[in-house]
Amino acid sequence: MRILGIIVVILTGALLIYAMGDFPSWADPASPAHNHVSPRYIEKSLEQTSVPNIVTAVLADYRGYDTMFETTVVFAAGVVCFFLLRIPRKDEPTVRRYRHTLTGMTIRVKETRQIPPVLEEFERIDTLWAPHDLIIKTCCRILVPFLQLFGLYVIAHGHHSPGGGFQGGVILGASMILLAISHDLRTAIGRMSERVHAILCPAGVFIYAGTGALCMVLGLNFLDYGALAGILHVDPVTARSHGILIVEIGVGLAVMATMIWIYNNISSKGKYDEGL
Amino acid sequence: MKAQAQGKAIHHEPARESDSRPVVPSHGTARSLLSYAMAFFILFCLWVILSGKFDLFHLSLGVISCLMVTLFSKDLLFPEPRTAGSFAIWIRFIRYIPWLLYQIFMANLHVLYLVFHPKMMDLIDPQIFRLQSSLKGDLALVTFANSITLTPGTITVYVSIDGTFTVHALDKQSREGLPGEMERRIAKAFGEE
Amino acid sequence: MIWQLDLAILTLVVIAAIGAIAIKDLLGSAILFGAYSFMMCLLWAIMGAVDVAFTEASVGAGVSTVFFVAAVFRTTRRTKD
Amino acid sequence: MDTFFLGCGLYLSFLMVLSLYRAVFGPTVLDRLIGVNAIGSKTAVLLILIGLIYHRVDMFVDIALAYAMLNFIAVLAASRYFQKRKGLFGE
Amino acid sequence: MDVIVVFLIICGLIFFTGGAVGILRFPDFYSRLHPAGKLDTGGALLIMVALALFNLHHFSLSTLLTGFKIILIVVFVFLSSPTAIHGIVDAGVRAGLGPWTKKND
Repeated sequence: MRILGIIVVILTGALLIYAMGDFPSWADPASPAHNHVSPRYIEKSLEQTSVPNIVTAVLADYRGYDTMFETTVVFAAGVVCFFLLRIPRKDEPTVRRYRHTLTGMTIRVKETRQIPPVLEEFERIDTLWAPHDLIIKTCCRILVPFLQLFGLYVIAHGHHSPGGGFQGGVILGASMILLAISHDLRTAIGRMSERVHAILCPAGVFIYAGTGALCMVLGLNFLDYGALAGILHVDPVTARSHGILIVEIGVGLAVMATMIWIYNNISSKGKYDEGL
Repeated sequence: MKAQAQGKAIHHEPARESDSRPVVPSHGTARSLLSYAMAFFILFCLWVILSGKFDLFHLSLGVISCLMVTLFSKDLLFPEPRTAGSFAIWIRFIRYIPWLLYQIFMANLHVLYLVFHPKMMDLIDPQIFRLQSSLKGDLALVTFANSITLTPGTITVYVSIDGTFTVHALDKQSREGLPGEMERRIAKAFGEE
Repeated sequence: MIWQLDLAILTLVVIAAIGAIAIKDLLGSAILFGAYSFMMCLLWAIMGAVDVAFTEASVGAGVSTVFFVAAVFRTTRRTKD
Repeated sequence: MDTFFLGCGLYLSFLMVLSLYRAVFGPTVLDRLIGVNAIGSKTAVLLILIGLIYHRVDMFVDIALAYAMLNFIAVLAASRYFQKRKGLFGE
Repeated sequence: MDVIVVFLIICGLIFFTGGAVGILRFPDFYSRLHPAGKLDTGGALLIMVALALFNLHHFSLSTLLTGFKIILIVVFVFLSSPTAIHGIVDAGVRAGLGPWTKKND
């Protein structure tokens, strides 16, 4: 069976390599991909949208529908994770562990009916014992704000540099994931609760679709940002640039919230109490 | 011996532990405002370096982003408002960096010599040992731990709360160099002499 | 396009991919998949597709490895192969 | 100068092969982690080298910056696994 | 100027070589971390500084800012690399991996 598999793989690979001979060579100006719409994008995108990065202009303006449904797919992934994994009923674990922050000793509290009061010197830790790691906690605590600022920079500068909503959203989500890994999941959820990121995720998609619908209300086609010129008090070309920025912010919000949502659900088995 | 050391640490600890706890609500409004301003200033400097565009539109975007990050996670950057205001620590810490870089360079040469030595197995003698540090603050402890990791043949394995370091050392020479001058310099930089 | 560097990185991509498939341990496989993702990012960057490289760097290197590790953490680590 | 940078890039990718050996054949998973960490630090340098060869450093530097931060998260998550589940020899 | 850049890059490459060879040659997991933690960080520092210097050839505001960004990468590497190494070594200790010493050789 194994040998058969290897033979099939080698045959398919040989077929693919053979078919590669018919490809146009790299950066061939006569290849079909460079002949239909690419020249128009390259020539016109700067004067039509005033966005130097052509990829962003194509992604958010010329191919706006495509990106909108991509965002919807990301949103759907978050929702699917939520419905598959989340256990809404709260069943408390029978054993809780607390750490005395001054000495580092741990205490087990077993089978109590009422939850012990929150004390200053005790912090709750996970059932799977994790050490109080001063280095990782301090370094990640310093790193997280810079990571968040970098994510916002990537979203805001999608016009001039590589990047945009997807990448910036992932970096923003990664900053919260870093907080959840270095401290614990409860700290991260305390900073951004489930309700917040469950609202932010559809809100991002709504910003995208709402901008398109607003353009339609104002008398142009769906996602034709030139219509926003009247509201923003700028000429239509700048309005298209601003419209792209608004859409990117929507994408960034949706992607960030989805990343946090998926991570929280997977790492805590849908219980939202203890994570990785 | 170790329990004794821990007990000693506990006795004089509560006073400093209670004000270096991670998230303590601060009551001094002026201090708190100062730390907000400091966090905003640092983040905005970073934004200017990252952005490189000085027109009004991008700068206002930067102000909005920095305000959002400052409000959302200022207590991560400065958990206790006191440290934000003390410029002396910043200046002394910057003066500590060149010495650290020099030490890192020497450490790299030492490890390089070990790596390419044909009889490397005879030269190295890995061991795990403990050392007691007299540093107090969280940041000072973390700086010391990371400096140990970056300099000659030593890696910090674990730092306990009362300042006991567990260190893995590659050979005898690197074991002897600790704690030594590095701890003194860090204590000086963080004003803990 | 720098063909020498392209060729070298392509070889690395193939090695990393075969390694990620061949390892039985799921956690090691997830870690090697991270290395594969580094190489893919470099490959996109060499081809000049900077935006794709950025997406690969942020999604592939950081977040997807974390997701895999979290999934392995909550399930089992052995493959039944 | 471009030729020199190209040579540096080729040499770095050769060093990556050595690190990849440790990542593929490492006896324990933590050895693989060391190998991947070493590859990650070389990748950030290589990205800037490519940027210098293409004369567009300002674009590639963002990617390298994202890399330096995100590589760290993956390594930290994988090491967190071992602090909680103690089975090292799971292969 | 070019001479300094080439010298620094070659030093950095030697450090990287030491890191890669050290990861292969050392006997156990703990001692492999030493070259991975130190030599890679030092090599990245030297090469990044050299590239930032080379970038300043055509001196202008944008190249200056790009140089600053490269230095920023170095700062982040210096913050994150020891932390990652510490995380790995701590995981090794918790997982119960014994260190290689001379006695049981």
